[in-house]
Amino acid sequence: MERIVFDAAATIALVFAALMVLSRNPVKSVLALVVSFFFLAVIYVLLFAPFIAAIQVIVYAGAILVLFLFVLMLLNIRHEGSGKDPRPIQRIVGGGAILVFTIVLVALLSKHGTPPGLPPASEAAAPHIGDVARAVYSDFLLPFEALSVLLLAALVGAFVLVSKEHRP
Amino acid sequence: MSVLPLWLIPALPLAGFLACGLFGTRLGKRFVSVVGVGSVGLATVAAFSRLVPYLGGDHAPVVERVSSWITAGDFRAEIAFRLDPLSALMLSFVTFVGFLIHVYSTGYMHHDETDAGYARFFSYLNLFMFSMLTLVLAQNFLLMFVGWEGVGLCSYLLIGYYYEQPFAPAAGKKAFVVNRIGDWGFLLGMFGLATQFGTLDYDGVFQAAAKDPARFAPALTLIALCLFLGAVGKSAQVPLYVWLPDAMAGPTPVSALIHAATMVTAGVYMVARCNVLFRLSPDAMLVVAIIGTITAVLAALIALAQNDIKKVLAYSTVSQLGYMFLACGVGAFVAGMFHVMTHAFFKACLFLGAGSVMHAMSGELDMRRMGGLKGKLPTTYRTFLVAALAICGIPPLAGFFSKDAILAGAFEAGQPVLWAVGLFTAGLTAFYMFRMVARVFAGSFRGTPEQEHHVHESPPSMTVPLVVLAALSAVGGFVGLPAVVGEHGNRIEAFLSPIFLPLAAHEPAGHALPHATEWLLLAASVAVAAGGIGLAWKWYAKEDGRVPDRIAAAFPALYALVADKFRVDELYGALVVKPFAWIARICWKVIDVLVIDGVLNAGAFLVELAGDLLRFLQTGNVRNYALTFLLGVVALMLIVMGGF
Amino acid sequence: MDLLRSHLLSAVVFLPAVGAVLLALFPASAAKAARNLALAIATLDFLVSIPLWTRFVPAAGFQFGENVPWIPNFGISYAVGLDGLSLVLVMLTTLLTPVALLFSLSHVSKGVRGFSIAFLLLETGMLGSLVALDLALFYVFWEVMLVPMYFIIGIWGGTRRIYAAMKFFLFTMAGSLLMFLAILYLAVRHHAVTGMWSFALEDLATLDFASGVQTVLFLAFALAFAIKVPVFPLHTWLPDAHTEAPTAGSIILAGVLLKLGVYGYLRFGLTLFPEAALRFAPWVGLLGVIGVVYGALVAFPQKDMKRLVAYSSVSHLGLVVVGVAAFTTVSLSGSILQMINHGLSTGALFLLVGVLYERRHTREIEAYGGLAGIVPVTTALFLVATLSSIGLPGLNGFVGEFLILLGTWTSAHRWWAVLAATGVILSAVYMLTLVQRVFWNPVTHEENRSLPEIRPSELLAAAVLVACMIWIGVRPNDLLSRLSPTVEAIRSAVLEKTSAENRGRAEAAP
Amino acid sequence: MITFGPAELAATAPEITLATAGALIVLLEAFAPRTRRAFATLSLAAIALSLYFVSRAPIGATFGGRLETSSLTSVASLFLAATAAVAVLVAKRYLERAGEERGEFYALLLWGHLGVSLMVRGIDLLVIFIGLETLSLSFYVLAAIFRGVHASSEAGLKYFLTGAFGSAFTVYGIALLFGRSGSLRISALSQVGFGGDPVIVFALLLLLAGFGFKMSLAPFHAWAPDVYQGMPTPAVAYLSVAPKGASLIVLYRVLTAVYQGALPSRLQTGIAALAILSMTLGNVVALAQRDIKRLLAYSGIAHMGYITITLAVFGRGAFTAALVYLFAYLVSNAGAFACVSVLYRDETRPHPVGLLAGEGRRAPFAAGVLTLCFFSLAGIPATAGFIGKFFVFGAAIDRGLYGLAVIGILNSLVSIGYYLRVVYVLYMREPVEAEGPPPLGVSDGLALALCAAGILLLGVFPSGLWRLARSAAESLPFFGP
Amino acid sequence: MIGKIPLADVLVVSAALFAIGLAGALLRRTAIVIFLSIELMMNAANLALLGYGAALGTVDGQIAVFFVIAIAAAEASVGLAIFVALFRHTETIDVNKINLLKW
Repeated sequence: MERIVFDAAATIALVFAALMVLSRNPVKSVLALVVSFFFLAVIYVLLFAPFIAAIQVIVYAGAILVLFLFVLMLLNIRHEGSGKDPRPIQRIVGGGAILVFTIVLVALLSKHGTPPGLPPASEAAAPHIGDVARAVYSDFLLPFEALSVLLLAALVGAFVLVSKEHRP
Repeated sequence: MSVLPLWLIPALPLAGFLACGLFGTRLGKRFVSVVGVGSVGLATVAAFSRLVPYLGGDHAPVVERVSSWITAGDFRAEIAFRLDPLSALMLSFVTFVGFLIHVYSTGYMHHDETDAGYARFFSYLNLFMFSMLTLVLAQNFLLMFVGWEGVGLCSYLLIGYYYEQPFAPAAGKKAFVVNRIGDWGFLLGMFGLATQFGTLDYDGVFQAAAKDPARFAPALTLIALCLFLGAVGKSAQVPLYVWLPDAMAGPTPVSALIHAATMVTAGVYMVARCNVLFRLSPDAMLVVAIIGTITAVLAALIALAQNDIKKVLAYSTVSQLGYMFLACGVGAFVAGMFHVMTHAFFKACLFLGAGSVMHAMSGELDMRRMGGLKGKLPTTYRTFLVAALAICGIPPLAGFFSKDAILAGAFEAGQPVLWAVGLFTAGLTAFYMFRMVARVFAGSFRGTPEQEHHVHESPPSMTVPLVVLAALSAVGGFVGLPAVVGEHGNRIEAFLSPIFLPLAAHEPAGHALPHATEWLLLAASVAVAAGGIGLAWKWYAKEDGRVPDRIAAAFPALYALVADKFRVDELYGALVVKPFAWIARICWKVIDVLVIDGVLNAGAFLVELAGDLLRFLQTGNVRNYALTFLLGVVALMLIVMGGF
Repeated sequence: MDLLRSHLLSAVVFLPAVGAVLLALFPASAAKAARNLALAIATLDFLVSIPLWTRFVPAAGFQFGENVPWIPNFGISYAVGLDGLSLVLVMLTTLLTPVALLFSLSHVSKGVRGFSIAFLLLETGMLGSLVALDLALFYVFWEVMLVPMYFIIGIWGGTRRIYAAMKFFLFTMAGSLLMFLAILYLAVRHHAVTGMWSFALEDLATLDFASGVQTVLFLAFALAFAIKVPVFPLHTWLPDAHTEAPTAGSIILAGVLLKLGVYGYLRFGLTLFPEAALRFAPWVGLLGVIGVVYGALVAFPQKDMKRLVAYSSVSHLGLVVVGVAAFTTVSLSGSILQMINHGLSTGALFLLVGVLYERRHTREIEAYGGLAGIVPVTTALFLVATLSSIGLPGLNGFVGEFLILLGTWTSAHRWWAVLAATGVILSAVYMLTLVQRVFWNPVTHEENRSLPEIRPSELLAAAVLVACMIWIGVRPNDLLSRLSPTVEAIRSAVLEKTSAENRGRAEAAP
Repeated sequence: MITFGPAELAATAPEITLATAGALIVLLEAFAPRTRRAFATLSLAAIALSLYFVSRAPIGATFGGRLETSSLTSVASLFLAATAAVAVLVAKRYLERAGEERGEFYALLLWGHLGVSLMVRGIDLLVIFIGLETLSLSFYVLAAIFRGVHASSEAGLKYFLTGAFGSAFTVYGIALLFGRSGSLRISALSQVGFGGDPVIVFALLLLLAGFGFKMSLAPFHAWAPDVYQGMPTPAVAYLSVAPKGASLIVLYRVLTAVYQGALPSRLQTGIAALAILSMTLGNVVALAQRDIKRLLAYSGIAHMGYITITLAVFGRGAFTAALVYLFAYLVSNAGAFACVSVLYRDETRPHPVGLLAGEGRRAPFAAGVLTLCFFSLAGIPATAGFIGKFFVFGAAIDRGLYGLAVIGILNSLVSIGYYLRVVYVLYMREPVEAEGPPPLGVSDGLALALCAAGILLLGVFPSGLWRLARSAAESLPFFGP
Repeated sequence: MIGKIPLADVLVVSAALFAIGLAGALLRRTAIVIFLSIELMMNAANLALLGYGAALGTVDGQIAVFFVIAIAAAEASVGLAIFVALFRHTETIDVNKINLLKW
């Protein structure tokens, strides 16, 4: 069952990810990505991370991508410029490089990705949401505090860039 | 009373040079005359104050060291002066003739020169005297070379004295450069000597060579030839004689002093000084003799067709220098030095006479516009005539004895061909000299009326030296009477004999010629000289040059060739000067600019070009930036992961 | 007093730099004062350097030495000292700098302060490289010199000054960068062998290398020095730099900077890599001979006075290189002496060309002619400098030339002397042609008739040089006696360390 | 259980200072805009105070092995603080002239500085990543902060897109390292066999790319010229120095954790290839640049090539050399940007080199310092840059990497070409602009004087710096010398 | 194995997502879509982190993902602000047309 769900969710996530890339309409891209992220959340659940799955849906798919949509609408960007790419070389070389990179990456991860001698993990042994919460405030206190500065910087930065009036 | 040191003799003219050169312009002609002539006069006095006791003494060489000069590694050279018979001989006439010519110059240069020019002239002359005396008195080759190059420098400066003329500076440069070719040989010769003998000191070199000829002889041919190349340059021998005729661009006293009496004989002096080395190498001797002979006849031939009074004298000088080398080459060093001395007298006299003529003729040099000056310039004419007879070898004038000694020496040495050519040259000499005498003094005046109006005898400052020199030309030969005339008449040979001691192993004792042969030789040379004089007088004085003109017209090409000095200058131009300039331009424009700088600039350009092209990789498009990033990752991956 | 005595050398080296700092604090407007101050400092430096000359003991080994740790972790120290070789060059430098500044007194108008600062820094750089006995220290001074010279050429130079300055800088830098790596390699080797870091010459000289390594290192050093000398075919920066530099710059460039190449070769190239140096000596000598002839040939057709003199430097330095490559006591002494001679004669020539240039603002030979009657004093001085340059006996040039050629003749490479001696002829050809076309011949340009005569300050500058020419020509032993222990020491040190085979080559002649 | 105790407070006091100062400035900007004139001083004070706290922080790891205080971090903090100080000093007048004097600039600079500080102090990949992102986000905004200027916005976009792209690689690399080591701590990487594990090596490559991006190491450099050109110059002064040094230190940390002794030869080859490419491309393309900020960007790319030589050499000596080089690069490069900031009148327009013509006489001090900086960048002796090259090439030769040294030295020859060209324009051309550069403010003068003094002092007396760098290098677990 | 799912499969999916994101980042022209693709790459990393975290039985993976998502959100806000700011100048966010700064 888990296996089937995983395969299905993975397939859908990949397909919609591909759609996101292939779609000429940015709005459709965003929507495709929403779908992809949603099914990623499904996989996260299978990986014993329901909290992250929730965040993925609420924050990522729900908030961030909506923000994207909002900006797309705001700027009224409907369609990626038609007409041919003036520099096809980007596609050719880029495609080749991606291909090589992907082949190596996939081969590497499928063959050597798993650490040797790892015992099978079960949900029972997996950390709970409580563990996550505790870790964030203790073990990961420093990153957590640092993150606050990061968010503050992003907030102030975004504000600086788009605040309408320029004070004298 | 202690004697005056030898170094004082060159030092006096040096002081004169400094005084005239530094202050002469400001202090005026009178100062310059006094200092310029006075310093040489004092030098002459100093020289004779040493010479007179020396002549009376045992003729042992005197060496006076002044100080060390160059010390590097094993090499040592000193500033040291030497008085021995050879240098004494040179010293006597160099100072004396030099003094006379200085005196003459005060008259010759007085009118046409500014204070600056006058001072310059006398400072150069004094510098010349310094250099020449250094050359003569030096105790080693290196110091001799100082004088050697010094006289070259003065020659350069004095030839180019009229620097604003178009021709004189070029002539001066030519003289210097050609001399330098010879000096190159001299330098190499010195290196050879220093390597072979470990010293450049005369005594060290000559004594070692004489003591152990077998050891040094093999190397000596090359060394001797190198040194001889120096002599060839300085003494204007074939093939380096071309500068001397051009050198006549200088003032006439200069021609007399430097380019006739003293400097040009330095080569002969040097060969005589090195007689030990030359005598150890028969091959070198032969080369010297042949070069001398060729020069003698070639220059005499050219002199036949010249119309410039100084050019005739110049070629005559070259020719006579050839005689001297002939003498040296056949081993008759005494005869050679004897001729150096007599030549100094009569040739100086001839040049000064020519100067006097020019002075009278407002600088005219072309014999075709002279004539009939016999009456107008009586003193000049008489002295000129005496000197001309002397050079032709008419007994009992000086040239007779010295030239005869040379021809006899050649014959004696078993070189009848050289003797014959020498004799022929004697005839030519007589012919061109009297051609000149006839053209200048006989006949009627052919110049412009103004010139004719202007003609006047020179002042005493000029005529007195002429008379003195003429007198010396007349009697100077009696120091070297040939053996047939008097058993002990050849005092010069006796005097110089310590210099030319026979080398034990190498030279068979000189076998004197039978008296009969000697008389015959004497008669032959006198006859040839008289014939030459007679023919010249007939053709030019009596017939006003119609016969020669006809001959010239009959063989126009030949005549033109001779008149053009066999076109040797043109030949050198085509063979040396032009290719040199051409190669120089190639080196500059092709190798330097095109090849070396071209390669470097091309390298720099390529780097710049690479930059100019590569900058367009920076397209401004972020997608391309992401692509280069990915390409970097992939490349890294391929490089690094290949092993895993 | 004792302190001063023990730090005399440092005082000489750094006095100009201190002066430069003083000048930098000067208001830019006080041009005249700045100029005089610079001249005063340079002159003072010369006076301070005189005790070096008088108190120098003609013996092997370094004198007036100082050694203070600088970067102790890497064994780099401020180690300086003076032997005969550096002594004469130091004196030349301290003499030529005030002379050059004296000349520029009346001729540099814009940026006088900057000019003076650059000049004084340059002097410190030159002096420093001449006395440094630590390779890192040497390299620092060696490179530091380039900067002020770049500005001197680039700011105060002629019309093509930018190209020339750039070429000068890049060319010299190209050589020295590889030397820099070689120096690092030496230190690393020393560390690997002994466990101690050191850049001191005496320490590094004890290292032994495989022949291939030694070859590479030697070539790296030799390239740097060859460019500086410059040796054919690396000389093409020189005509441009000399020609475009202001007169004072040309004087220093020709007078001192070029010598540093030969100096470096003698001091470092030979000491560090004796084996390779001797192995390559035939090639070095060959290039020297080519330089003699080639420089003279190219000098001949030049139309620009300074360019002609510049190429004559190529020729003269070629001769110096021949002497060094021949490696006999006599030729080495001659080479060192000839460096001084060249500094004096070519310095004087550039100075006098500068005198003409400042009056007519052209260096074209064509623009002159017949000056002898108009400016006789200049003419006389130029003539003396020319004669010194072409090696007239009695003046300095001859002594050096003669010793080099004689020493070369006695070495295994006799034919070098034969060929190099042709320089005697060729130098007469091009220099006398120059003299003829500038000073003799009819006056062809009317504006030359009113050419002013040399000024007192210029005359003084030139007279100092001429006096030195005569002095060395007559009494070369004053220098040679101070040089000879050093020459012997260099030679014996090299021969001691080389194999018998090489030694045989060097000592081939009796 | 990790709590926030006095040790943690002492350890994070430097960062807390910076964060607080930034927040304070933003608040003041919002509620008391009159205090603007004091922002620069305030920022300087915060930087200084933070540095003071660094010096007081107890040595050792805190936060459960996520934050380190060691001689390395102290030296690095000194390096970063000096850069930040120069940037702040020149920012004051620059922003005034541009009419953009606003607190956010300083705040973002301080927060970015905080991020870099976390990068060097973090011994946990997550902390490092957060530091990196803090830096990035701050500087994305700083790049685009001149909203009215097209180039600035475009620089912001380019920096943002490429930066996010690079971050994705970094985070993927972190994920793989985490997966194999089971921990985000760098120390967990020191496990037997990791050196040969292909996934670890692959992850290291991704980090190399990601941090190489921050170092503007070719071929991850492409953003730098465009971003430098559009970004306000004082921010560039910081961006072109501090993050590069921090990234290098991070790379050293990670690589030493995996390979204590020496790099495997293939990895060494790869890094050497990056070094060579970066040096060559940077120098050659710099020759063709006409805008001084782009020129300096390419020069920076080239310098990162030189410094990457030490990474290829690897080892304590090499790391010491790298740290020395960083300081040399700091005084010369930040100094150069400071001079550029002072010498151009119009901040919002491009900065062609040609506009500097004749400034050698009109602005002798600034031009002189710029010249000094350029000579230092070119590696002329008696300047800091020479000392840097001395140690870097020395390290390469010490390990027998002669080829790298030779290529490096040839490259520095090429670099002289463009450095001298600027000097030529400064001193040997007649001015093209009617007006000279703006008058030099006190803060500008101070910044320039500090850089000049640094260049000369480090150039002449490098021993102290070397000892400092050496002690810092002791902090990393290298084997061998 | 994570439950019944092999870790390798998770990693392959992650790699594939990364590759797709890469493709989008390189081949698309609209800045926003490029950024979307980069977000996808981040998610690929997240998936790997979670997979490893689950396989290793540690909480660190989840926490890392938590931070990455937060960072992504911050990036998005800044990024979109920059897009908007630039759009005011160029009226486009097609990166092919945003090349004022080049060469």
